[in-house]
Amino acid sequence: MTDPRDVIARRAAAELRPGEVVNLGIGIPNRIPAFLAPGVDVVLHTENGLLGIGPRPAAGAEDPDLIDAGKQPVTLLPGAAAFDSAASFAMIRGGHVDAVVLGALQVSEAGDIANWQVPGGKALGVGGAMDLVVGARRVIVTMTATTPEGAPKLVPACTLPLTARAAVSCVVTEHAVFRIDGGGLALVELLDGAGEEQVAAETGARYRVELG
Amino acid sequence: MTDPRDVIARRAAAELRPGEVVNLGIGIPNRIPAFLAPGVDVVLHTENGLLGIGPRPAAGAEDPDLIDAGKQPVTLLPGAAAFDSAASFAMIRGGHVDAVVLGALQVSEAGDIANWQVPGGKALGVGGAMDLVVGARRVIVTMTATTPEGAPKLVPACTLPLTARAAVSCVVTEHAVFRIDGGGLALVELLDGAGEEQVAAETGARYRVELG
Amino acid sequence: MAATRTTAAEAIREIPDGATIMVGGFGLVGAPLTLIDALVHGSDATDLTIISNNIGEPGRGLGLLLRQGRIRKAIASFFTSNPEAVEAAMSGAIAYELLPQGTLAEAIRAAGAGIRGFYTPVGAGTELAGGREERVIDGVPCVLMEPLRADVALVRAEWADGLGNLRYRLSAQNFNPAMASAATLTIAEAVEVLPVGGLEPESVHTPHLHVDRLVDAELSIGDVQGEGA
Amino acid sequence: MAATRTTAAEAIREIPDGATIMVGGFGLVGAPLTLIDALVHGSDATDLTIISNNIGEPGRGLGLLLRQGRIRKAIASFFTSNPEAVEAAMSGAIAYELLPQGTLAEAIRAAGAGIRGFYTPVGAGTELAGGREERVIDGVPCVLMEPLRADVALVRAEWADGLGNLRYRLSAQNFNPAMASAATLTIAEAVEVLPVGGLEPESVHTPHLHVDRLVDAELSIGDVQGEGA
Repeated sequence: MTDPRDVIARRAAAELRPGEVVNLGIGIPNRIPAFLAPGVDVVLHTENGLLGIGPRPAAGAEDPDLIDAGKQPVTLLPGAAAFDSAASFAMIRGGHVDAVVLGALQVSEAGDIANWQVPGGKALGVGGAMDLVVGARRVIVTMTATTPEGAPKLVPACTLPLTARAAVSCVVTEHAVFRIDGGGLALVELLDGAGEEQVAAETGARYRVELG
Repeated sequence: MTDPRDVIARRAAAELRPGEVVNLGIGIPNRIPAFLAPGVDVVLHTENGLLGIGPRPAAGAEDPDLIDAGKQPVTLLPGAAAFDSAASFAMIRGGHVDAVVLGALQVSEAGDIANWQVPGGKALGVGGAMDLVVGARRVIVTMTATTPEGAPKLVPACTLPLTARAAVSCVVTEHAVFRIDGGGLALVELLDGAGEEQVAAETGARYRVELG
Repeated sequence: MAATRTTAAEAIREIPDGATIMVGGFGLVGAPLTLIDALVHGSDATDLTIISNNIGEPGRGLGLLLRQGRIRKAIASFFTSNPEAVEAAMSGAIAYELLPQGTLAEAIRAAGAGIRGFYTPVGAGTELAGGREERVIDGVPCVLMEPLRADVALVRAEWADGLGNLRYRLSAQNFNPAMASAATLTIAEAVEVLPVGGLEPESVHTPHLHVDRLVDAELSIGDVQGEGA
Repeated sequence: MAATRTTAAEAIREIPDGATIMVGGFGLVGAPLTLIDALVHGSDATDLTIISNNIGEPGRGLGLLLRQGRIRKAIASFFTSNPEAVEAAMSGAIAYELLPQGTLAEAIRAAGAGIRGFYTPVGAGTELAGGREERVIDGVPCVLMEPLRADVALVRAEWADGLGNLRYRLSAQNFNPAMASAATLTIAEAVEVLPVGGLEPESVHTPHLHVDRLVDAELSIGDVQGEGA
């Protein structure tokens, strides 16, 4: 059986178009580059100040000045650029990043997202999450359909502290793809053999069905 | 007889201290470098994006990409930096330029300055004047005491459109040096053989006398 | 998205009537002379709003566009470099707004940076505040300035790489980097286009995500000196 | 004014009790490790306010200063890199403010740029707005963010010249350029100090007017890895 995180990453990868500037959050989104179709060369942006990052370096070949926002060592592709944090977030907030793919704790049917503060207890780490969901042209959320306890993460309204309102345009779980627009949430695709009833059972939000 | 503009430029030069970052306006301030004492190497900033400009280039040696804010060709000294307009005005507005020396049409006893719009008629050119007088730590005005028609330029209150309020710290005319602080205007020095009565006759503003 | 290589004539054709266009340069230094020439001679887009530090000189650069009557409104800090622009503004032939140069630069940067407004002390209490909201912050009177966006930015760089990363030379930078970031469609001309990888990562002034079209610069200042004389 | 060459120990002695200090770096990358070490081991300034993306790691970098009880307040986007900093904030041992990373960077830049406040859409309607004024601009809810200034900035560059012009390397730039511009006293450490003229004018990231003290960087990341383990 495929790791559900790979199911999600593979499908999220299909949301990206060649040449787009994309910022990938930590966790599932980091698996996306492995699933990009040949010729779909997205340009990876990392909010700590790089555009055009390449594969992970070989062990021992890390450059200590070259990390991504998850503090992992990276490499640069030819044509990469390096800049400071103020410039990097200017790019993000200014709408120059085509898509961000990131995880979430909850997404509401209006596209609100909560992804920086875990239930019960202050996380005290927000990093660039708020900037990215507000600024990126498309916000693609990759998350399992439910919490480990089985609670739906797609909810009528977020109960956790918000990251941003009406920001998410697409949600990919291990069982389904949803799109969100002014008209609300739409189930547009079933994944990995899941059925409509299963998706209904693990989704707390109202949604319409627009399976192609 | 010395050109009054040189009297002013020579005395204004004495206001500058070694190593200070200074922005010089067009006209009289441009004569200042010739009057700097040996060892008083100020660092010249020009708002179109250079720090560390040197002497005018020899004829034929001009670099078309290297001009000052008056659009005159310049050279760069070793250690010079070039940057864009937003960064340049960030330096100015952020208080990183120690002094600006520039001309004025009127200065009031409260330190208000009018220097961008000539009487009768819209000038429609303000350039960086407002930014410089608001942002520079010290604003030194170099101007003749009166207009060509004999009207005082140091006035109780500016009648021309303002560049900024309470911005000027020092005024150098061909006959006198005035300082301006919270307590108002003070005559601190007579220049070029001028007497107190002459200065009084050509000054419209109230001032106290603090000749050293 | 990396920039598309094209010609000035092709790129300029994308500009519709009524567009707001930012044009880089301080005077003619750093001005996108090739693109301005294409706009003047190879486009009939009209009713334009121009955002630029200067509106060219009489019959040179943007001064030609002005003579063609294709400028509806101009936003600048220094109309006086072109007496014909001053005359057009005074007579009502064009609408205009005069801004302090630093406010102009910062408002353009703000647009590119997703900042929706900023308080600056510059211009507060003067007629260049233009009736905008004023507020005293920490004892300092400030003006609330809105960002300045454009449909199209025309910029010039000394060096580009094949992706559209840009690097400017000396005082030819001026408004170009901010403008490149503040438009829906950014068209850049470059004097020299290097292979991808030809610019050090830390030496890129404008990353290619800001650049949509890249063309070869074919005119330099010497070519337009005295054009209108 | 060009920077004064000095030692980390000398420069750090200028920091008084109660100072607000900005510290560059994203994690330890680009962090002024030499200056932090001098602050931790060669200064007893206390009651400090720290503005930095992270508050170090347990027993490393600023994490050591935290253990010494010398931090009164911390402003950061990512306390979670140091569980001890989270614990100190939660228990009330230190005051704290959590800001979105881009708002933190922009507020620091604003201070250096003389901007007295700016409206950003980031954080509007969330608890990180921190009770600040919110305003809908062009239909977008925004927060009014104030500039963040400091008494002292500690930054690190890869290259400097003898005047204090700075150039950063790759992702070690991060918060350093903005912080260098936003403090009354900016102390920079540089890995390599070149002769004056050793940096191209367009390659300077931080012009020397922002730098007051210049010291040699003596520590690198390898030297502090595992320091607190």
